[in-house]
Amino acid sequence: MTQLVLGQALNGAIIGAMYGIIALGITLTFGITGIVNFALGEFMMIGAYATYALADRGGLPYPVAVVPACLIAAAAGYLSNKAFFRFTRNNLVNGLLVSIGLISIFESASMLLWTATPVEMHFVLPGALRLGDIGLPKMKLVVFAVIVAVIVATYFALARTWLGRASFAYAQNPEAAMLMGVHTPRLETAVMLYSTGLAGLGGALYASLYSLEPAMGGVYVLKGMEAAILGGIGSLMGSLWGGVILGVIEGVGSIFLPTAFRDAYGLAVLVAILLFRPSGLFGDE
Amino acid sequence: MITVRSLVIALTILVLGPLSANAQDVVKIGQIEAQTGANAIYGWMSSQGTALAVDEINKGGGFKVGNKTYKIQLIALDTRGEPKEATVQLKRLVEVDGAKYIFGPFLSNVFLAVRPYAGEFNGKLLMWGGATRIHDYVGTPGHEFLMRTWNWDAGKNGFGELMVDNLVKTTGAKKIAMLFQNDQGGKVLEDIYVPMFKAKGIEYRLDYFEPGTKDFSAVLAKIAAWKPDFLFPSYADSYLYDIVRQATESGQLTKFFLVRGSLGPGLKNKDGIGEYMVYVPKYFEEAEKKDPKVAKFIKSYKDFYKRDFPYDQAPLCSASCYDHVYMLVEAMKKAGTVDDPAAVRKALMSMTYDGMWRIRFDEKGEAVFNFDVVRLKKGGALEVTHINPN
Amino acid sequence: MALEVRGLSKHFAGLVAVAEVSFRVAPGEILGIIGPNGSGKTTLLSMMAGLLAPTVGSVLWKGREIQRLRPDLIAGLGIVKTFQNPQVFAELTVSDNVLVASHLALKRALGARRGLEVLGAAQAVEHRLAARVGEVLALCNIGAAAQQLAGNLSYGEEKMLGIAMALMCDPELLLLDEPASGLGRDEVRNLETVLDNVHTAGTTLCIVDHKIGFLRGLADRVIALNYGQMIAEGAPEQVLNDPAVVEAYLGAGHARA
Amino acid sequence: MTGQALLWGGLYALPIFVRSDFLLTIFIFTFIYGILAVTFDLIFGFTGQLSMFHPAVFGVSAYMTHLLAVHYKLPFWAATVPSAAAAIVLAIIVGSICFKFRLKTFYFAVVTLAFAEMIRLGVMNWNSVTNGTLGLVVAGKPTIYWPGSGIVPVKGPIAWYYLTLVCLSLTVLVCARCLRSWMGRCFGAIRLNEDLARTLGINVFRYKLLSFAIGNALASFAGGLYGYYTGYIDPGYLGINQSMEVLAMVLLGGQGTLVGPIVGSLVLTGLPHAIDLRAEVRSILYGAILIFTILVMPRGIVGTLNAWRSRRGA
Repeated sequence: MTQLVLGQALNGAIIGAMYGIIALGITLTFGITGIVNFALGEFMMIGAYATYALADRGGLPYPVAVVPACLIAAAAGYLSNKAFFRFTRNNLVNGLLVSIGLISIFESASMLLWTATPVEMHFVLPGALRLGDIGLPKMKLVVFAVIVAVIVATYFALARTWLGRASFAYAQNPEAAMLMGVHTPRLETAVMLYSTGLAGLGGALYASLYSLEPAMGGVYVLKGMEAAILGGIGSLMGSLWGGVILGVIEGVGSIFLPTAFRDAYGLAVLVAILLFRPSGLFGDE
Repeated sequence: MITVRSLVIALTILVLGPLSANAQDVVKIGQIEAQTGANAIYGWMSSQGTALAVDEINKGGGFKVGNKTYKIQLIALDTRGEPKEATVQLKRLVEVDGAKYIFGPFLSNVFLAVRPYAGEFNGKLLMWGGATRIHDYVGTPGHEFLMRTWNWDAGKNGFGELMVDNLVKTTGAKKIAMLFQNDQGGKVLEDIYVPMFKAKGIEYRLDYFEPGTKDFSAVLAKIAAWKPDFLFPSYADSYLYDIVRQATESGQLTKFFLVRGSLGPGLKNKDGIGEYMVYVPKYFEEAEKKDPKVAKFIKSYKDFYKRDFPYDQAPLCSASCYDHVYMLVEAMKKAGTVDDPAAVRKALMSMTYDGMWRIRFDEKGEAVFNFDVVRLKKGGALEVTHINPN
Repeated sequence: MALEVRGLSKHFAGLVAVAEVSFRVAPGEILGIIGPNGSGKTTLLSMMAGLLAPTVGSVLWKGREIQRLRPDLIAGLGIVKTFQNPQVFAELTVSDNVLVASHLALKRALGARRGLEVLGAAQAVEHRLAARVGEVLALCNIGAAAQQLAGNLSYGEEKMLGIAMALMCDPELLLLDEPASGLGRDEVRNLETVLDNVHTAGTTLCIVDHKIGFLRGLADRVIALNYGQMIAEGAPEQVLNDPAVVEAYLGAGHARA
Repeated sequence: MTGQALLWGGLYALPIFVRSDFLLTIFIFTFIYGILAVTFDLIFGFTGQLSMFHPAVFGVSAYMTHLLAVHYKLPFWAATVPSAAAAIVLAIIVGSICFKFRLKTFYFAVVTLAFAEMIRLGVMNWNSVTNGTLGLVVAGKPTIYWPGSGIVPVKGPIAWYYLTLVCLSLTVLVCARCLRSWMGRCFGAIRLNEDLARTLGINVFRYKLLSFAIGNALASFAGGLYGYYTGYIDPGYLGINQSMEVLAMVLLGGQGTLVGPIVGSLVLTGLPHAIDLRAEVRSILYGAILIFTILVMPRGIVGTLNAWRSRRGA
């Protein structure tokens, strides 16, 4: 039993990291530019299909295919920012509506390209690592490592670099930041590129674990949103922790309780935490 | 370009009242399927099969009934899987376009929402649906407009009993773990198979998962701890691939039993699986070589859609709808009318169509046709059994 | 005895904003509270209005402890505060702003019978309130701007509107946070006359200001704060000449030199 | 104002010219979703609370109305009352939790969404009562008193058209009355400046809760009507996408207005049936229209019209 629970705790943490990378994107875009990009799941979908196309159809080795896939997602993000999102700054709900529109556009576009029938990439790194009764697929461990590395790197980069300081200055007070000489539109673009690129990476990693379908983005953006809120909007490490907590609770929860309620376990904990820390675990009051 | 065509037509008929659709020499077939959205797989494929058949027939100059040659006009609408959309669309098809033959729906929630309206046109309408829940209504009084185009696990013509017998006889399975998505399909499978397992004294457990789940490791681990002989997973490909992969990857569960679903996941993980027993309406990879009709179908599919042929679960929808269009045409010829669905239905009930499948309808109006049972062994060794209930 | 403050203190993460302040406000008087910036005047006022919970000490209103009550309840008891940097409902017209402030008046007038008002009954009361709005605007002489959007007002007008809204709650004790700051000379003179009228109409005033000049003519009594402590109390002139006060202010003066 | 009179007059007169079941059905759905949109706007557009709880109330009341009618042999209208009561109870529980803990914007939205999801999962798995994912078939019809013919069931598009239109009108009427009263003033004050509202003696918690309760109570009728009109209820009623659809209606039509949500509802219900293209292209176009409308008219159709009119007036 302990083995079962331990195994699912680990596994949940890995799945949670996937939520975390989306959460990071949400936190960055909202925390820094005040834009709600609820369509991040679609950029994840783009990254996933791009990886599939390049690695499976194009015959590139998977690690090589990931990079252009992220770039493609980021490019899509850049365009949608230029075309739509930048007009929804600090207008949470209009951002939400634009996202709804984008979701419908991207989903249908990928249906035109890839059809509704799911596709599955060749197995990049098959087999599992066995520790006693616990079996963890090797690829999952790789995915986990990559995501944690990326999020931690982002954390330090934003804490140390000019861009980082600029972004937080911007988040605090855009006008002042403008005076300080932070070129805000450029910053906005940078954040948008990065967050959608991250989503693309999330998708690329996703593609190595699960089968793909055009509607895949929906679930993850919700989980990402929950994770971001749980960790506290604006907190980078918070997004990782939020995701991991969510994943672990879902995993362990469905060991002891019916699987049909899996999503409810995460939500219940989310609510409970928000009541005691209204701005998330790591969010500042 | 937003054409307000439908609205305009509607406005015109307001004055005249619904047109009696003696549309010159065109037979209108309406279709309500989810072509986009989360549950689009079935609807999308079936609408492809229909479109393909209609295109072939029209290119071939249409078909003759009596001394008149008819072409088919297919009006395929996308319900997005939303009952609300579908209700409006069906009304449009019947009232504005005057279609008397409706293909679809494949989704039970959509069917249940459009049923009352369609019922108002009982005898003046023929609805070819695949939805599981049509089974509860087809052949009952007031539902003579229904034809169930899909085969059924339960009942004397069904394949469920046969599959389970087969399983028990050949493998001596005693413990079966079911893992279904929590939706109509899953619930219906429970209603059918739980009693069967009980009757056969098979020990079973049943877990449901939220539609949209991609990672099953938790529930699979839970199931593995129960040590079943076979895992009986949910059928939609979007889950099947992940379930089979994750179950075999961790080496916990390697024997699978599927009554709906496709061979693809098994083949993909052929080195991981112990055994993979699946019901398939047709094992296309094999049939393509043996049956010219199938070969022709696959070829024209590729030409028409400029796309590889998806050999997986999907073809069964497209192929069967493809056959159904031809079958409908045959029935019209036999009945000698295109305007009287009741007569056409009578003709259908008394005929057997010999297409890619041998299809006939039982007394209730449910399709009965031949299917294959495929057993896949570790390493990819295949054993196909052809079964023909006709 | 209208209001009594007993040993009121407020600590923010180690920093002491207000320390052991005690004083009383007699009915009908005008009490001034002075002190250099950061001496804790605003904090003190916020605690009196229930916007901040004191760390220790109590505020009594007619002998009843109110320091733990919600601000809206305190307002209901007749203690209303205005904000230093004016707060208005920018998207509403000036008169609508004041009408919103009629909430308490309506509550007092109708009580539970407000339910009927939804059904269009009790129109009379509504009309009376509308009339009252006119009076208040006139009193604060911003009647001219009645139909403007509050967002388009000048800083001075916004402050006046803030006072008008406070008056609409017809308070017994009106707490004014630096009403004169940022106003032009005529605006200040105008403010003085308005406050004078309000006072003669029977409202007790408690006015915070950092420069004594404005209060000299107005206040009956003045309290001086520095670093959160009360350093002097008495008639304006007396407090003004109090060495401690002079030091507090001139300290800043030396720094400038 | 005249515009409004025209709109309502037009709606009530429409069936005189339009007999098409197809077109009337679009309007019937418009009205039912209109009720949802208007009540959502009361909470969101007027009180400033981005609630994602509407689907829960919509679904629960649909189930309750039907189940009560069946098990206790109640007529439709009698069954809607306890459903509304249940909606109020739910609203008060969820609302007081959220408002007590001062949850705002994003956080409020996510927590209400969380509650809605949990309720959905509950309904979905409570098989003995809700029949789970298989859903319930609703055979009954609402009845009305018709002079001459007495109590008659509501059948046929025209009857349903007027039934739903009247329900929508009543909803709008109730909302308008509340908003024109002191309640409306409090809601506005809370939306615009909570702290100021507090110092003016407004009990922010109470009025947020009031708005939330009224909105959800009225929304519950939409659930009952929808279930009876489509004749089928399933857990999909409680899906998140319902929230999104209603939100889209309100934003598109114009938040903070009572007519806007109805316009939005009409546009989003009618639009998909006005585009005759192949499925994928159609929903691409649909998305594009959503985006561009909101970018061109950030305050929604009606909001922009009003602004334009007042600018011309001034």
